[in-house]
Amino acid sequence: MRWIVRKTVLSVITLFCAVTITFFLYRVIPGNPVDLMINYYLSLGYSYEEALSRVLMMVPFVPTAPLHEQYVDFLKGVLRGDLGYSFTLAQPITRILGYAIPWTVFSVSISLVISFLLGIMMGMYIAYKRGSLLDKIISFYSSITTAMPQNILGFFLIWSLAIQLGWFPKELGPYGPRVDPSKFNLEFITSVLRHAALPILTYVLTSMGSWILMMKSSTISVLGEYYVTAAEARGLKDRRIVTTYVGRNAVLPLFTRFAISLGFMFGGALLIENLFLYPGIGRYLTIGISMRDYPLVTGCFLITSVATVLGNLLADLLYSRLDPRIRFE
Amino acid sequence: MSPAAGKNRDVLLSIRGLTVEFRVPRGILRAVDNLDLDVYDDEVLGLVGESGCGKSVLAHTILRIVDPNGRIAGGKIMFKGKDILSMSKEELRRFRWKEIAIVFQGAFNSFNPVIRVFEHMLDTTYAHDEKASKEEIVKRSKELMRMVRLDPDAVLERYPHELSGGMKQRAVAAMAMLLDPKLLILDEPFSALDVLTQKFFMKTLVDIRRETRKSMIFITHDLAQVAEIADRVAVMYGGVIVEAAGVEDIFYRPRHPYTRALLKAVPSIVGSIDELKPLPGPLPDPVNPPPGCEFHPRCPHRIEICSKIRPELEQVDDVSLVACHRWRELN
Amino acid sequence: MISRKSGQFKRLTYAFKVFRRKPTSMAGLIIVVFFTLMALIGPFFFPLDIRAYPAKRYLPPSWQHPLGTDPYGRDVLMQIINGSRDALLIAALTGLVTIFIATVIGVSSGILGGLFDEVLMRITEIFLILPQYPLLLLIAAILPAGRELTLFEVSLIIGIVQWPGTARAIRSQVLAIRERPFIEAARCLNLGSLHIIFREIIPNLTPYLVMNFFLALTGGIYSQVILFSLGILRFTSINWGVMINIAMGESALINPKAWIYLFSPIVCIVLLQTGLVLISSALEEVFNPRLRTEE
Amino acid sequence: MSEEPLLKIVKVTKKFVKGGLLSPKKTVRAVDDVSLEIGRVENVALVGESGCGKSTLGKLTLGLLKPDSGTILFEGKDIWSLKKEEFAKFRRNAQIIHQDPYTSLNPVRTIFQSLAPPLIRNKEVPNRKAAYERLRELLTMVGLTPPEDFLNRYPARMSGGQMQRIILARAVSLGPKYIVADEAVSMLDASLRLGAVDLMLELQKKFGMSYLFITHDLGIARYFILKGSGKVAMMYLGSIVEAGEGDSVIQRPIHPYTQVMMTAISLPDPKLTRNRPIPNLRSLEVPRLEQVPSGCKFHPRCPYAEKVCEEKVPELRSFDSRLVACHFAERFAH
Repeated sequence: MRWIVRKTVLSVITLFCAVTITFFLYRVIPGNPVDLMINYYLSLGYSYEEALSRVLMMVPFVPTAPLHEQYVDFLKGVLRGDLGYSFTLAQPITRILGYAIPWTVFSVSISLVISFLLGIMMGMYIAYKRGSLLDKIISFYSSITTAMPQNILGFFLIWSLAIQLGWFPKELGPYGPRVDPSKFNLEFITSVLRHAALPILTYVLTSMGSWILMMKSSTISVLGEYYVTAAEARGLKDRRIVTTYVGRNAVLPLFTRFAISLGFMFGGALLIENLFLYPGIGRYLTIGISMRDYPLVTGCFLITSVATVLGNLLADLLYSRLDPRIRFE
Repeated sequence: MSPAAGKNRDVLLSIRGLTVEFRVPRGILRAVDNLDLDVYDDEVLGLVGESGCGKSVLAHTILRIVDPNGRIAGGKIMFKGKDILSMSKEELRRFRWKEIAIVFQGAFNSFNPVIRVFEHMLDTTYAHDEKASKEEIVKRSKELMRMVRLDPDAVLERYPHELSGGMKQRAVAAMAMLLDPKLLILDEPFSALDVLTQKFFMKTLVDIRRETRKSMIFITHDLAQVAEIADRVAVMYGGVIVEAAGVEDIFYRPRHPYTRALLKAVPSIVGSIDELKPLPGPLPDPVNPPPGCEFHPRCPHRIEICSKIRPELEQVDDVSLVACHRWRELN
Repeated sequence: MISRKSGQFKRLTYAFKVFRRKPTSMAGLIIVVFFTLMALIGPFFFPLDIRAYPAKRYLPPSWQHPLGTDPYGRDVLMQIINGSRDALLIAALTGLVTIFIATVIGVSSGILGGLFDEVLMRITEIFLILPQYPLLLLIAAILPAGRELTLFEVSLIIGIVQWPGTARAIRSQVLAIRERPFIEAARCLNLGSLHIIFREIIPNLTPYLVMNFFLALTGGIYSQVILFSLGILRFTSINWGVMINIAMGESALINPKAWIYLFSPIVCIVLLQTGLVLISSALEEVFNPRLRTEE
Repeated sequence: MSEEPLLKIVKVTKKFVKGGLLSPKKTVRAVDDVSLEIGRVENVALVGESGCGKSTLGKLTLGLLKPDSGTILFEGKDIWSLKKEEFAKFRRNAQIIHQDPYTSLNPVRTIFQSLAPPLIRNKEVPNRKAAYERLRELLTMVGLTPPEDFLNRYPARMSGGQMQRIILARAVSLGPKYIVADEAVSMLDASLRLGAVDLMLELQKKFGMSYLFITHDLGIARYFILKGSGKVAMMYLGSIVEAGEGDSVIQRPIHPYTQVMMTAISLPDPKLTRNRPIPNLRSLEVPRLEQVPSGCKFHPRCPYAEKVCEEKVPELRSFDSRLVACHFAERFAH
């Protein structure tokens, strides 16, 4: 139990740090976004008071107040769920996030589950067949893709599968241009699925590699354990050994990574969402940056941080449920 | 004391010309080199040798457990008239544990950390008998735990990491008897135990042996343990058996120069130390073994032939065998 | 008599042997050397020219323009060659920054131990939990405050974001080495902390640092592609990421004329990353003989 | 004459705390109120099961670990209140030999690179050339000939036995007065072990230092003490339970733990070993170090334990020319 408390405390501290880093970048460093925004309105010919009142609408604190009060107000705002106001999109940040999160969660969670499952299966398989040609090919593929920015494969896939072969819609975005998103009907759903296929494929193909490599090395180290040899010596059936003795132990350390990835997921697949014009968190983060819409940027960053920290906590709890060695400590 | 070990007994396990090789960065390592050995019904065979002599590899090979970089290069292992090395995969699976069980050197690591001790018992029984009843397995497991002086309730429902090293080791030994195998191989089974627990465990083994009439191969580097438990002793050096004889012959009338030298090199808590003498020279390099008799570079009695021809294992009497060109004259 | 160098030399020749024995490792080496040469001497033969030539928009490949031209009529090969300089420079600087921070933190944390170690590791852990690429974007977007970042600043930002994992790995290596008996023996022999750190611990760490340096290089390329291709950073010069960004801005995917322009930098990135990955896995084999597959 | 012992351990305790800021704390008393003396050119064989704290005690005497309480006097001076130069001098005088020869040498340095710096830094020799000459002598002394063959080698290219000799050479290279041999021969093969012990004793004759010979193997401990000189001390769960000159502790044990040990240990003689009684223990389980029993630590297993054993820690007292920590030592003396 103390272990869980410890992890929770660490998570809270991390969140606190994330918020502080954000505030630091947002307000404290010279030439910070809030000053920039004020200067921007001043350059448009507004009076200082008018500029200030406009900025005041966007951020949850008073830029003229002492720094520590701004910080406290910012913290309060974050706790209330008030992340400010986006001037480029003319909407509260929370509403934008509310629109973006489902798209990210939808596309990335499917991708994550597929790539995780494929990854552990292939990783385990090549661990058994290590040294074979198939192992060499898959391992090579895996180590290359982990170093490859995701949009690079995306370009090839769009170019070949969508544009050359026409198997997938050519137009980018979450659904077709003629679909009415306000009606949740079959047409909308099929269009969404068709448009999600390529981003998901890209994500799976690029992120599977690291699962494969992790599972391979994990499996190899488990295969070297005495209890596997002992199970063979006891005449257990291969299937039982592969699942309960090798599989369960090999996949354990990966579960933590999986849960962490669930958290990271809220950051969206930055490059993929931008390439496919997919309106998730990663896309809005980039829009915010290119439009210098800092409330939007901080909002996206914070939600990602929160999710990652929670994902981490979840990972630790999950691990303690799955591994009896931790549970009893 | 042991009866004239091996005499007029049935051979249970018979190894002929066994060779096991490993690929290592430096070349081919021949861990077991054209080895012959018999194990009789109802006997404890002590297999002694220093590290790297191939005794563990031999034990593993009997159950055909060989590292991926290793290979059984030749020979036969006959068990009750059947060659283990030519069994099919499924035959081998059914054979393991049912006929021969093994307690590994790292026995305390033999449990899958994510399942309870009892699940290991279930797994093992079901692998050989799908229709086994759970109550039967519970009953049998409890009985075995008591046999190795463990409290069944405190062990069976626990996860392996909750047990101490000594408890795990004894639980593994109990598991080895689950299917009542004919032959039990114990590979340095005491490595994690303190001296006091060792003593009790050894007595337990002797009791089990007396009750069940099982055969055991007891592998160790410790001559004293062999003296305590074995009926017959096989001494291994450089991948071969150099001498095999009844335990008293080995300790009181050793024939092979290596056996003699080893006995003199091991200090005890009794007796004079004046006769103790270190062996000269290093152990043979298994990748580049010396020609002829493996022991000749360290042997005080070597003559020319020793460096040229490898001595065969010769029958001395009913039970004793020795592989030395000069054993007759040296006695 | 006593040669101090002989050991290092033996290791080098041994490393080369391993490289030569495996064609893939050799291929990696050749790729990386090729791009390094391109970055070092290429620009002298193909000087950078970023003026626009509207008349030459999207020319197909020819003797004069082996890879055609871009939407502004500029030679693509010239851009690739000049772009390699930025790409490799940022990668190299990033690698150095990453390894420097990670080594300082990892080694001091591992050697000093105690509260110092505890605090440093908690900080590292917090950095590890923060989402890496969004953090990278955030810093890259806010820090410049409207001006163009220098190459070194870009490397510094990437390095700051990617050091924690490496630092933690180095620390655990240091802990493992520190516990080895030869360190204890060195203390008994009165060899002093400096000797122990720089003569006993660090030399045992070097292979590990080199391996991590190559991993950091791939990280440096990955991150700069994100930053430039998404147009996060302001830029005036040309590099591969910028080329992708411009191509995407010109909808290069649906314009068959622009395909060569888009795919040229992509192929380069793929090749270079492949080369780096191959080298780091070869190095892993050199330094960790247990991994060597038997042939 | 009552000469000052070389090393005097006075009521030393060392605790290890596991866990930290946020995780549960566990305290292990690895060494618990231990006192021991080692004279000049005298040996102590410290015997105990793994985890009994014998290695920790060894490291405490070398100043590698700092005791939580108690003092360690080397040549009459508390090593933890020495001035910097004095401590450096102490360091030169007290060396260690580890169990595993493979990890006792830096794998990325040649033998010369490992062995020369201590000589130069401690001004035993003026330069590298002189160091080379000195090391040639040392290597010849430990039987590694020709020494030139070994000085430029990396540890990976030597056998365990050869490395152990290098480590012996390194340990004596600064002319120490005291060496802790921490399971120094345990990893060696049975046939090589005696040779290594003989070499250690030979070096003792040449250099005149004292050994703290730490081992779990009673046979080798007895050989060491009988072939050399000195006493045997038995350790159990962080405490010394019995100590005596020569092999008296092994031949005529007084403490119940020592007695039980001596009957439990197997002998390389079938007739002798099979006719010995089975020790009569109350419990088979070795208590965990995190929760050592109250009073006498052996009482939960001791066949003769009485109430006082649970309550009162027995002192290590002089008895019958022996040191014994048992309330009923008189009863067990022969």
